[in-house]
Amino acid sequence: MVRCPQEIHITDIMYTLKRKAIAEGYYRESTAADAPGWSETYIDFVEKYGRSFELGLMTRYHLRHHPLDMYKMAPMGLGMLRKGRMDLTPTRIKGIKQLQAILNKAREVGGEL
Amino acid sequence: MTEQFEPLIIGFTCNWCSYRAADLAGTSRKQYPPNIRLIRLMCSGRLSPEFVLKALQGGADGVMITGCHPGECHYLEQNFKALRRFALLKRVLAQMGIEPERVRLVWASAAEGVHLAQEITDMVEAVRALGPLDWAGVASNGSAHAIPAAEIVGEEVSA
Amino acid sequence: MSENGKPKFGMYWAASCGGCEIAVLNIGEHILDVDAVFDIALWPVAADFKYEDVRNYPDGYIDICLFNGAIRTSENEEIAHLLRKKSKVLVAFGSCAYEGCIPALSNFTSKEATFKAAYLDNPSTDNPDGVLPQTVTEVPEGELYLPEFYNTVKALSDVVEVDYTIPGCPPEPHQIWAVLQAVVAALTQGAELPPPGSIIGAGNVALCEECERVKSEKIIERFYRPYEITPDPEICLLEQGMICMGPATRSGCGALCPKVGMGCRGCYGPLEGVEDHGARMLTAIASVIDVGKPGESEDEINRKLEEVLDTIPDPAGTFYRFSMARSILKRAKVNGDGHKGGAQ
Amino acid sequence: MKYGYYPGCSLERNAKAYHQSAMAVAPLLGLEFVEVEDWNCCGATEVIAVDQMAAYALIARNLALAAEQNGNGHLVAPCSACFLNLSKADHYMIESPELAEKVNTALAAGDLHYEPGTVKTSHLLQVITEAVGLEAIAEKVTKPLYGLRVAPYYGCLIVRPGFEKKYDDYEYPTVLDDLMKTLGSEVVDFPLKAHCCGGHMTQISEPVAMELIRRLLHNAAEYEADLIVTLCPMCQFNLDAFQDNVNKYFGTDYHIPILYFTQLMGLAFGLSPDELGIGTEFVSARPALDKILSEAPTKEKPKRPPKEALPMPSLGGEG
Amino acid sequence: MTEERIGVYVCHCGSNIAGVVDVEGVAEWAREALKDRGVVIARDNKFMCSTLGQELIENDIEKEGLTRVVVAACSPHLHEGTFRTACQRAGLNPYLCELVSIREHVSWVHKDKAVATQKAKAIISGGVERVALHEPLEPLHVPIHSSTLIVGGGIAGIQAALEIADSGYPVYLVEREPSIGGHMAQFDKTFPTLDCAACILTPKMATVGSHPNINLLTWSEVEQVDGYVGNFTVTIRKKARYVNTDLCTGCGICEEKCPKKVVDEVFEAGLGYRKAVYTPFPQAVPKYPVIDVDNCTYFEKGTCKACEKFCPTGAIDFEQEDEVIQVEVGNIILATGFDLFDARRISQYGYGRLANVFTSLEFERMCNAAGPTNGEIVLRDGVTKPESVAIIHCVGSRDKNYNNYCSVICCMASLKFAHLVEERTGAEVYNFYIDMRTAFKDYDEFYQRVLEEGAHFVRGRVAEVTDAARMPGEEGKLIVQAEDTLIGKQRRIPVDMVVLAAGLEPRHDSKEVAHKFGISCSANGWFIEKHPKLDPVATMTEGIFIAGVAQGPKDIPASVAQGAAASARVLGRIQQGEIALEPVRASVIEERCSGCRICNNLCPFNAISFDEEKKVSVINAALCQGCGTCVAACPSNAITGTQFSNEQVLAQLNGLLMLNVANGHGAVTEAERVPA
Repeated sequence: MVRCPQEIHITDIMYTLKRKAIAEGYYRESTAADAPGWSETYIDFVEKYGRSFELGLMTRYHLRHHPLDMYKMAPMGLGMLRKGRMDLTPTRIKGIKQLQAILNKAREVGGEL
Repeated sequence: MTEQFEPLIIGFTCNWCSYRAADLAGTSRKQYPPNIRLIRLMCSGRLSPEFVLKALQGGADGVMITGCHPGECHYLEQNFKALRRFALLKRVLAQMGIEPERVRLVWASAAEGVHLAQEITDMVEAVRALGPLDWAGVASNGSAHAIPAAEIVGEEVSA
Repeated sequence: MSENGKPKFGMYWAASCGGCEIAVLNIGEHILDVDAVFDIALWPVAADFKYEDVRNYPDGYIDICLFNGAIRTSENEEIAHLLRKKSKVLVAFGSCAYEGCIPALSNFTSKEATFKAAYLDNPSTDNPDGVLPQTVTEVPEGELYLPEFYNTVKALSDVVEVDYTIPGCPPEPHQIWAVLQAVVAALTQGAELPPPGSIIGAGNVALCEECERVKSEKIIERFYRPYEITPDPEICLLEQGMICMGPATRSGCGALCPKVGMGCRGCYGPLEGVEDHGARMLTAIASVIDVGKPGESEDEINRKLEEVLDTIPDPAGTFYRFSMARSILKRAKVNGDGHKGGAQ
Repeated sequence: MKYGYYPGCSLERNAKAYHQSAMAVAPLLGLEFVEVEDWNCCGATEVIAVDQMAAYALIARNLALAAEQNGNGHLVAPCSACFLNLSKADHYMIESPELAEKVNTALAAGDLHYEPGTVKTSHLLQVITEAVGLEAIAEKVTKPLYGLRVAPYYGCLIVRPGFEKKYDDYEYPTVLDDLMKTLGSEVVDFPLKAHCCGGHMTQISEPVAMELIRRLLHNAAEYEADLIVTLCPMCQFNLDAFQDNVNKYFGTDYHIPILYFTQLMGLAFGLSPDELGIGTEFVSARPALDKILSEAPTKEKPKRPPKEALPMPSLGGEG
Repeated sequence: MTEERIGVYVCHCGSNIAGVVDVEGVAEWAREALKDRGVVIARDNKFMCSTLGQELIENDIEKEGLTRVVVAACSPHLHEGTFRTACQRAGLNPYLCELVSIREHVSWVHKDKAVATQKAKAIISGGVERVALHEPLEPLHVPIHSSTLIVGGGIAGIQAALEIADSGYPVYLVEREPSIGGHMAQFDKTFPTLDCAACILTPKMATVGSHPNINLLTWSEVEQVDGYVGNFTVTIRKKARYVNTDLCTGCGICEEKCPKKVVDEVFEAGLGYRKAVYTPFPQAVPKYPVIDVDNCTYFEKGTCKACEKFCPTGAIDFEQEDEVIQVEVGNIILATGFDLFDARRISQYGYGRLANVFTSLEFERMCNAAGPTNGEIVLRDGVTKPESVAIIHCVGSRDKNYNNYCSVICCMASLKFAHLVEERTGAEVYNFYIDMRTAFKDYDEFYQRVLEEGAHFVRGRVAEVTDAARMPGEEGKLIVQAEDTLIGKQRRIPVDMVVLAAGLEPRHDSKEVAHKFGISCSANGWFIEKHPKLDPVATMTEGIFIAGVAQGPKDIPASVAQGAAASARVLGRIQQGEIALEPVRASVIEERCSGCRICNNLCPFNAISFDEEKKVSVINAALCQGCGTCVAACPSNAITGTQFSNEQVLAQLNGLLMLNVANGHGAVTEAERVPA
């Protein structure tokens, strides 16, 4: 929420700081040191399929970052499958190549604004 | 060596802000080209478009209209009227084939002597670059000092 | 006066559409009185005269000459001088002679461009060899001459001294008749004519005075072209955003256009002491645009202002529709290939 | 009214109930939603956290597609994250031509182009409350949710202001409250209505997420809400799927079902729970829904305050 | 070609001008080259402004019969007056003298002597052309009506009224509410001295009420203002009180008997109740009550009339109607005060939703011994004393989302609150501030004092006030969340009561009021003074002055000072008896006006009106300030302006164009000399 009397968009500044922290590697000292890991895993899936994929996301992220916590997530995962709230296979969009091209170009253009 | 062209600019100032800005430029010895000659009005709102047309037709190469900054008008809001007229006059002048650089609107508070001097300097240079207007020549023969059609703003309207 | 004692009447048609001639005929049966009172000394549209005849008249032979049309060619100018010499009273008759009118709108462009439009680009023109008017043309029989086409259209008063001016495009018949009666009275009963140089057959205040629409304070948010709205029949058109030149234009026509929901075009020309009809209307209209209040940012104001002004296409052509030849600048500064300044 | 429809990843699966109920309710309100062909993920809160330009390009592809596919340029997103991303990207592209140019350079690599400002993204709630309007909705109510105490939960994304989509009152929104009242339910004050549900923190830092979720459940419980109504898949997921974890984590015992406002609308319109995906929530809504009364509860009129009490400020502004 | 005999005087100004401009050369040139433009004499002099210089002009006027004078020297803003008076001494109308600047605009800004000299010549030739067309003008003398209208019965208006009335001149004091006193009457104590507001205010109010020179019009509003400085006609609506003030003794029985109790949103700031027939507070001036028709049972249902039954003097009059009166005044002082920022707008502070969040004005009433709680500081339940109180500063001030400006009084008011809480409840007090602003006499000392009393100060803008408990100790409390920027930590402070130091806003209708009186408002809505430093109580409209918060946020001392200042200005005017107005004015040439009404809306001073009879526009010379905007706008040249007529301006233009700087050598060719 914006409560800044100078109308500064705090959330955007937070994102900017986060990007910088990741870029500079400061995040390691943070309590949310895993944030980048999560973000990157997430982005990988988006880049690969064009859409996010909870099952893959959670399993891969947890295997990589906290294998020991897997058991915590397991029951929920099962629950989600049971309630039909999770897919076993990701859906890939038709224009995935196009999307990848766009993202690559974007990285090439790059830069903060 | 050919002598460089010295444009003649007529400046209209309001009594309260821009004329005093010119005074201030003087008291602070801020140099600017001598090509401008000022006429004092009470307010930029007094400026009739005829003054501008007459100046251009009578031999001036450019006209600078000056007044208090919007919202600071000595007469509360009359410079807004000057602003409105200027906006419309600009369009008409464009259709008359007069380059926009030749007629300018400049706000200058009584404290902005330096700013005004700078504006004058810029304008003199801009008009110098354009060359003489020589309206007498234009009126006697429309093709004098031809400028490319592209530079003349103005839209085609079907009747 | 001539042998039969009748005063001599002349009427000439220079650069104009001919509407003025029709307007004279529109005085109706009075035309017979005109015929009764006057001897026609020159009236190309009504009777066959040759310039030669006129040249042979003694100076001042024509008692009153109505000159309609602007000075567009060397012929127009030549005849203007001739008629000046041959007429006691020379009247600039109608907007063209008075201030250039529609022909003078071509002062927004150049002779070359006008030729191009008329003789080359015009879709209905068949001119495979791209022939343009020449002042001199060699033919086996010898040389043919055409008058020179000027780059700038001038008003009659730019080339000769004018005694009276009857404004209007065209002048209203009842005004014409009133003037003719006055002249007749002067010629027959020796009545006073108005001081030379004055504008006759028109009022001395702006059109609004004879316009019946209700006028109140003016605050205009945007402008509309006639096809965009159906104006309220009671209220001032300008207040409804329709451009009406009435406030800056001489009365005399009876506010015909506003009466039928069309803004005044300004054909009766500016008021006394006004040097530039267009500039007057420009400043008046701009002054009442509802943009710019203390507190608003200048960018904001300029943005809004441009939006509003975009609703006035071709401002110059609108404000100078009739008066270009008598305006301060008289013409646009254009290059040879004649960019059109926006006027039609 | 016809709208381009951007479901977003969640609504495909995890929040299927949201999608299902939205689709069930829409026609009753004369709304037609046409899914944007081959849309991609909006990047949620993640892509922007790593690469700004990629994030905007990712979003812009959807805008470009939407602009291409549906004429009127109206796009509706049921997910708050998608809604924010889509409208935010568009806004910043309008604001900064430089950004717009860069983004379009990227899009060009996929033969796409997006003219900033051509697509107007609205949240599903906006479309329903503004475009349709409460009166029209009231007419459709056949089974009012009498006696059901609802805590309206907006989450922190939909209200995020800073540009023209400034949503209702971004500090203390009330549209959802009004909508719920229109459905006949009783709306409890819910001070945390616009606070964060923890988002992806559930994955990144459990303690943080658990606490954020606990606060919300606690606050709802304090005000004796039968259920929490949401408008964002992420909020629903965190409060619902993690409620069990929270109870374990803090040794609490919350059983507060979390439903989508579209599900409650469906019920009030007389649709069956199954048509609305009710039952796919972890914390079953049945017990809460069983409380719904057949006719309006007789309101015991508020007992007049003791005479020494000072009057509350009148609502509605001055002047 | 003119018949005028013009004298040209070129000043050396020591070497200030002569150092760059060939002064003798210029004079010489003017004598020769401008002969056919009417110049009969051209002289140069070391110092034209010296007595000698002035005598030079005077002699020539007398001996050579000059009819016009052009002085080429410094800026008109320096010596125009000097030379005009010189001409006047010699019997020449001062407006026939033109001063053109060849110092500020030539010798001080250019170095090239030839070009500077050339420009000086051009400027002089412009002056000559112009002055030839000048007309003799007489200043406009208008009499000043000796009575004054004061709008607003707050402390500023009261002060102004008393100052003027005590000097023996009549005053009409118009107040919208049933009683004068304004916001100050609502306060308990005043900072920093803590003397009780009522004790210092009510005596002044009483004096106003009984002053022979003050005509007090409460429950009244100004409807219309016509006329101009010295001669305003003001139309005032006296709203029906439904109480015959000739019979009413102010005994208060009606109020006592009235069965209808309503929340008093105005005087009690919504914290207390009043009856449907009421006087806002015991010491109200005048003492007469008013009946609030929106809440009176009789006006709602047609029965009751309890007040009428019990009134011992039969003063209740349900048939009474609004009365519209007109008064003639010479000057007007606007002291219309402020509205309090509506704290509901900042929803995260919970005002209106969370019972124990109060506004500063509510709190003032609470502290006031005559207020709803008899001065007890209690929670909304009316009994519980708070053990902890948070005071939030800058509520709605210094915030781009609401008002960007500082409301000036809140810091000190908050300190006052802190002290009062401390003193009366011993509760813990937390002040949340952005910056402490305690300028002015004894203010910062007061701050120190409150610090010593143990009030806490947290530097940080409050994010939210909530009743959503999160941690132990928060249950049942209001939690104030803010970042303490001095320790760089988020803090959650549970308190029983929150006071919002709401900012000051212009009256909701200040823009309409400004328009009614023909003055201007800032974008926010504060009235704009003639000069922010050197003329803070006058406005651009002659005869209209402003005082108090209406001009911008300020505290009581400043408001009183402005009230006094405004009245001093008015008294000065009145004692002059008449005022001379610059004759630079526009006027309509009736026979040329077509009544198109283009000009009607262009004058911010309402000088232009429309004569429905003659169907022409009319300019009131006394209201006209001479800007000339209407002159430039008139589509049929029916408006002319003295001293700046088209002819005069174009003549000057013509003169300036006669010489072209193109050849920078100062040489004047024959061609150039010929007028364009």
